[in-house]
Amino acid sequence: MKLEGAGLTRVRPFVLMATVVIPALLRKLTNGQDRVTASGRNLGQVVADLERQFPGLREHLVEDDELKPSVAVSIDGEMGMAGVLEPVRENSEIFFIPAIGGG
Amino acid sequence: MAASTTNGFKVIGTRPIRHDGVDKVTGRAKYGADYAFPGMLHGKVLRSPHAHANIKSIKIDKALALPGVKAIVTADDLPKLPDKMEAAGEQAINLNHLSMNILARGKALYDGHAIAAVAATSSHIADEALRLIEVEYEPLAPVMTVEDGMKPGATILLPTLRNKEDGPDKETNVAAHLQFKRGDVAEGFKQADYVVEREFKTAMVHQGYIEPHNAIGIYNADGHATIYCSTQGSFVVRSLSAAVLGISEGKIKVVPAEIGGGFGGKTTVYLEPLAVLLSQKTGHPVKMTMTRAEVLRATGPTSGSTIRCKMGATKDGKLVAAQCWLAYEAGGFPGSPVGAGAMTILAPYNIPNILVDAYDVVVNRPKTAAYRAPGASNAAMASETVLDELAEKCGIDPLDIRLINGSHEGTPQTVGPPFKRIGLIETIEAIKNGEHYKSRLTGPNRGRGVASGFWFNVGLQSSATINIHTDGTVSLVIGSVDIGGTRAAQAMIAAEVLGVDVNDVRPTIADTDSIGHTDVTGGSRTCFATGWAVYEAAQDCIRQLKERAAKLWEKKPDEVVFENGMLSPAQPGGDLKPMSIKQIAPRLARTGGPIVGRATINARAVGPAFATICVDVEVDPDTGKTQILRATIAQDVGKAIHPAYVEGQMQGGTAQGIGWALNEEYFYDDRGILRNTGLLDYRMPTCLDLPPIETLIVEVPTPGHPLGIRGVGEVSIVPPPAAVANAIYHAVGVRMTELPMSPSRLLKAILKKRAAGETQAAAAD
Amino acid sequence: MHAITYETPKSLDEAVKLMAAHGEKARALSGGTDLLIQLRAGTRRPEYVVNIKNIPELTRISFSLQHGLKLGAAVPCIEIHENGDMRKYYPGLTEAAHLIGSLQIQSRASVGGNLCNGSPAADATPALIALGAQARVVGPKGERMVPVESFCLAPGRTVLQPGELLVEFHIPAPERRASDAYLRFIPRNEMDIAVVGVGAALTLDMSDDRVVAARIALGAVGPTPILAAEAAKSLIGKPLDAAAIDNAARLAIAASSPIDDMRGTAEFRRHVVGVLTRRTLAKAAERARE
Amino acid sequence: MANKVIVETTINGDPVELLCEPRQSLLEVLRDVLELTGSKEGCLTGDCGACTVVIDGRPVCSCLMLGVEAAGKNVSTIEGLATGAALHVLQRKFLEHASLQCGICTPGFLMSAKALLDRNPNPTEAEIRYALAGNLCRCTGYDKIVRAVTDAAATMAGRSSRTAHGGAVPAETASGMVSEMLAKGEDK
Repeated sequence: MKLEGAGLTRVRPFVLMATVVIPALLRKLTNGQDRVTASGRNLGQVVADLERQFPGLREHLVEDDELKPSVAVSIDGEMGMAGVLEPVRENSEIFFIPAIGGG
Repeated sequence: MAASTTNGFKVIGTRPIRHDGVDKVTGRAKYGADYAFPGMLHGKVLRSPHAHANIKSIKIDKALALPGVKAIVTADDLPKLPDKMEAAGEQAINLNHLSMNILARGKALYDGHAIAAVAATSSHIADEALRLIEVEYEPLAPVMTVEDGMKPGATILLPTLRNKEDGPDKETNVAAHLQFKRGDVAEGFKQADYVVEREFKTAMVHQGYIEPHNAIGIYNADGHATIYCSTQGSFVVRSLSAAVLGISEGKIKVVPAEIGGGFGGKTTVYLEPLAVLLSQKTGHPVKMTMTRAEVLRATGPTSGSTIRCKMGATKDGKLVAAQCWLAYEAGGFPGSPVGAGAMTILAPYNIPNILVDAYDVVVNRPKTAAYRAPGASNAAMASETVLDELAEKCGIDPLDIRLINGSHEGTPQTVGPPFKRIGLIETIEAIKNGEHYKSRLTGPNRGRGVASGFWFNVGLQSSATINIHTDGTVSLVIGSVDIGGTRAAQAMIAAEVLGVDVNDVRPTIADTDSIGHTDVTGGSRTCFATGWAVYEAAQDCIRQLKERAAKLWEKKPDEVVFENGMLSPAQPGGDLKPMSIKQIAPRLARTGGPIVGRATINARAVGPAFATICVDVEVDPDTGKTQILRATIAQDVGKAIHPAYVEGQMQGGTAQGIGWALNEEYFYDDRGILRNTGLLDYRMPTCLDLPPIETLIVEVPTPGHPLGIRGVGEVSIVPPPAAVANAIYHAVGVRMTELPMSPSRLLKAILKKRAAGETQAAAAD
Repeated sequence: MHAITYETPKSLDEAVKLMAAHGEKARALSGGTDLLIQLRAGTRRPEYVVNIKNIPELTRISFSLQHGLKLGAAVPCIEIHENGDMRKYYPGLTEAAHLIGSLQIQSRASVGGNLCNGSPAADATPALIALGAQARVVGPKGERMVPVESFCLAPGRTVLQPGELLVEFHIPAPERRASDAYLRFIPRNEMDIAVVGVGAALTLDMSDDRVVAARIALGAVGPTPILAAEAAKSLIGKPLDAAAIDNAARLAIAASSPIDDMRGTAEFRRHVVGVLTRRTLAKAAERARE
Repeated sequence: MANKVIVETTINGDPVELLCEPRQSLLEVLRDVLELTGSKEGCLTGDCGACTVVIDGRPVCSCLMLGVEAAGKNVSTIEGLATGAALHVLQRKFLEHASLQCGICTPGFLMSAKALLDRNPNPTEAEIRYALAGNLCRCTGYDKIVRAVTDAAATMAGRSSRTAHGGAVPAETASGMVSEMLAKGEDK
């Protein structure tokens, strides 16, 4: 599945800047930074921008143009349900967290 | 005993008789094993007698020759699936591992691992056929603990397993390492006046639902299949069975039977694909049911674990740093709930500096499955007893130290995002102000313990349909199986919104062809998410009802209002009389046809749950046996729809937590063979082992949910083991760090303490 | 389960003939609460299952103060508990029978079945041994009396030869100032198998508190139920004070040979043998003094 | 092949003649031969009580009895507990007190409770708990089950119920019950 509209393959310039909190074990890819900024109108675009800044990060988050099944995302305190299409606002705070099931 | 008001609800907050009640007290309700079909065969599974072995050969000729045996299948009859994580339904799952768990391929990874399945004309013949299947095994050394699995040079279970840190060349039993970090723990501990560090071990335990797994597969010559089974999620059975069998999902219909308990254990598949496969081979419906021994040996219990927990506090009880290390047994395939353990272990508290490391380790035990707040009880056993010890060192009441540090709105979670409005503090206060905690506990060898617990809860997808009948009653169709009275709660939500009597709502749980996708009854999501869909579906009915009334009254829909179950013109006056649903229902045909309200959601805004429990125990110091004298649990439920069933969830989780605390455990011998394969020696609490469990319902509504509902199903199991451990300490002065705190273990600790005391006394002389 | 043939003899004679005819292929069915589980698990695979619950000698309780007790091997445990003489004169045996499983189990399970199953943890067996019960066994070669302490040979194995049937227990009439008790330790409050069981019977001197006769038996702490003869002997002629009881408890521990298993460690069991011996002796003494 | 035998028995008051294999348990005969699936299979070892039926007035695990042993006996199952369309008081009280969640153990509990109340119409809470100890429930923690049986006994005896639904048990009731249990259950 190609997600042209999601901007995974085309990166256009954005002014919107979101804060992304990097999972502890991936901070080696961001020079130890735990919070970085990235641009994008949705999660897919933000990940593409992260990959541009920190090569190698994308493969930990996205696979086959979709958020990895084992990864969940929280944007501004709400669990994202739309995967790479999850909208991102200016100054959004994005957390990548392990997916949780329940009993 | 609700802490807040009912907010003017008419139905919500009342205690009507459940709609499926009569069926369930008369024996009429049909659970999976109660179905039978003409020509039906019976299937049985041959299981590995070894914990770890290569399968050299499987010979089935003798078994096939037994009169009455119709088919035998092995892993060769299943397609090979990709060895990577994929989304199947709502789950992230490695389908190759799932398939290999259903029938071992080349290697048996635990005692009880399925090797082959037989279909025969009776279950007795199928059983006899199992004895005739000849399997040649090459036994391998079993790896039974996380320590054994993690040590250098450990025997490897899965030759293709790799983890990110060790890279693509290194064979390993460690499937994953997770880390959560905030601040600087080294600096944090420097600020601490008191530091407590302990290592804990918790035993593998089973959900213990009373109904064994069951499935009936009916494969049609046209390529369509129907599965009847008792499951927590009919859609997950459909997607996983389709994947394992290599059939398109749409060709399988799953009919959810009534379900006799699950607690997370019935959120995956074991027998379902086999029943379809055997049906495909024989052309007959095939029924499969597990024995209790099969349930214990080969379905998913929850992980045993090793946890190290270090916490530091200043003299005034303020937590300044915490470091935790968790390793959980995944079973024969990756996927323990260690991630959840890591994210819950410190969640109730605001601690500036934290470092949590978590490891998922494969061992020669059954592949674990979800169990009520998976991973959280193990974790809370560690953190909540360490906190009790810190409270003692600080000289602060154990509830007060929780109030001082308790998470509230805005506190960052372990994973980072801040909590929205939550009710932990309210649960602690409910216990503190309750009669139980205020009462004096007297008598020798008696002690009181408290603990708190956290669980995320989940949202996910649900669908609901409401049909308005011509007599004004309604049928409510949902896809969430009813495992503990949720039908009644869903019907109450529909009745509340529509302003009809709850008995005029008839709830039905539909098969996968008859309702939109609905995720599992699990994760405490059913009242929250499906209830939300029901609320929206009822709103959809109201929109349509307003249109019909407008048509009858020759007005615009926005000139009609719906209040208290009555449709009336927005502008009073004239001779238009308000109409109830009962009154308008017969006129639907002439105003455009039937009304079907519908809604689907993928719920966000999940409200996390917290609970605090107070337990009194009496210990027999001569035998190490603990009796629970009294237990009171306070839980934030957001909004109690049917308080009786909310109390039931709180009591049930507490009871399971007490069982986990005192006696339940998987007992493997040196060869990795499970010794306690029955309910005689897998000791779940009986009615004589528990006091009446008292409940304090706390209602802090979940922001964003139209009714303020918070999931209630899981969190009650989180704090009991720690609370019992704390109570035991206050009774006899020993800190227990191993679950279960069985008489053997507790007596040993008591005698050790006594001996140490005598030595000290002798030294003092 | 494999296929079986079911027989229901109406008399002891008929039963003995059936058992003799089928020898090792036959297994007597009393309450069935152990046998059915073993048949399903395939650990016993008899071709013939002989229901012995329609035979008068096996299903009656006859008691007199002169002749003592004859307890049919197939009497369900619940009937023992409901019998006033049993509760009054053999309270230890009665409470042992009332501890076997749930009420559902007690409605079926029998003391004879409990013994013939050969489990070292059988609750009724230490109580029987303490009372000096003899088992009446009838077989193709006639009949014999076997002291209950000699009945079990190993876990799951007894002295019963192919074709033999346990008919009833003969238990001496109770003396004055005598009584018995049985206590067991289990992790839960119901439904468990004994981790340790201790039965004791005591006769006290008519004028003072000295022990005239004593028997102590242990369950679940060896391959078979154990008669702790030394422990009992140590009490004879002594007043039943704390020192005597402690000494007997120590000797009872010495008589035990427990193993580690899922129900408890050997170390734990040895300790609990001492605890329960003390408690059981105290309880039996209290009853004897009444 | 096994030889089937004819068994004449009485089930829920009606004489029944049935054909079964000697190896079939009474539970199998009820469920598979007579299609009375209200008695449930939970363990097949007599440990869970889900298959409890009442035979000649006594509770029995139907999984631990051969079907052929039912010859000449009077067997009552959950299907016979209600009278026509009228529920038994126990059934009604189980519903009123929300005593079931998943409901799989419910038929067994009802039959054990029926056997208890038939013999002891005024049981104490400890007696109720003892009589129900052979029935496992994993959902409820037993509290609401015990309340329902207590209330049913009171209702049948024409007394008002001692416990209302919901709310906490008064402390003295709770601790009193526990002391009674401890006294009775010492070392059991």
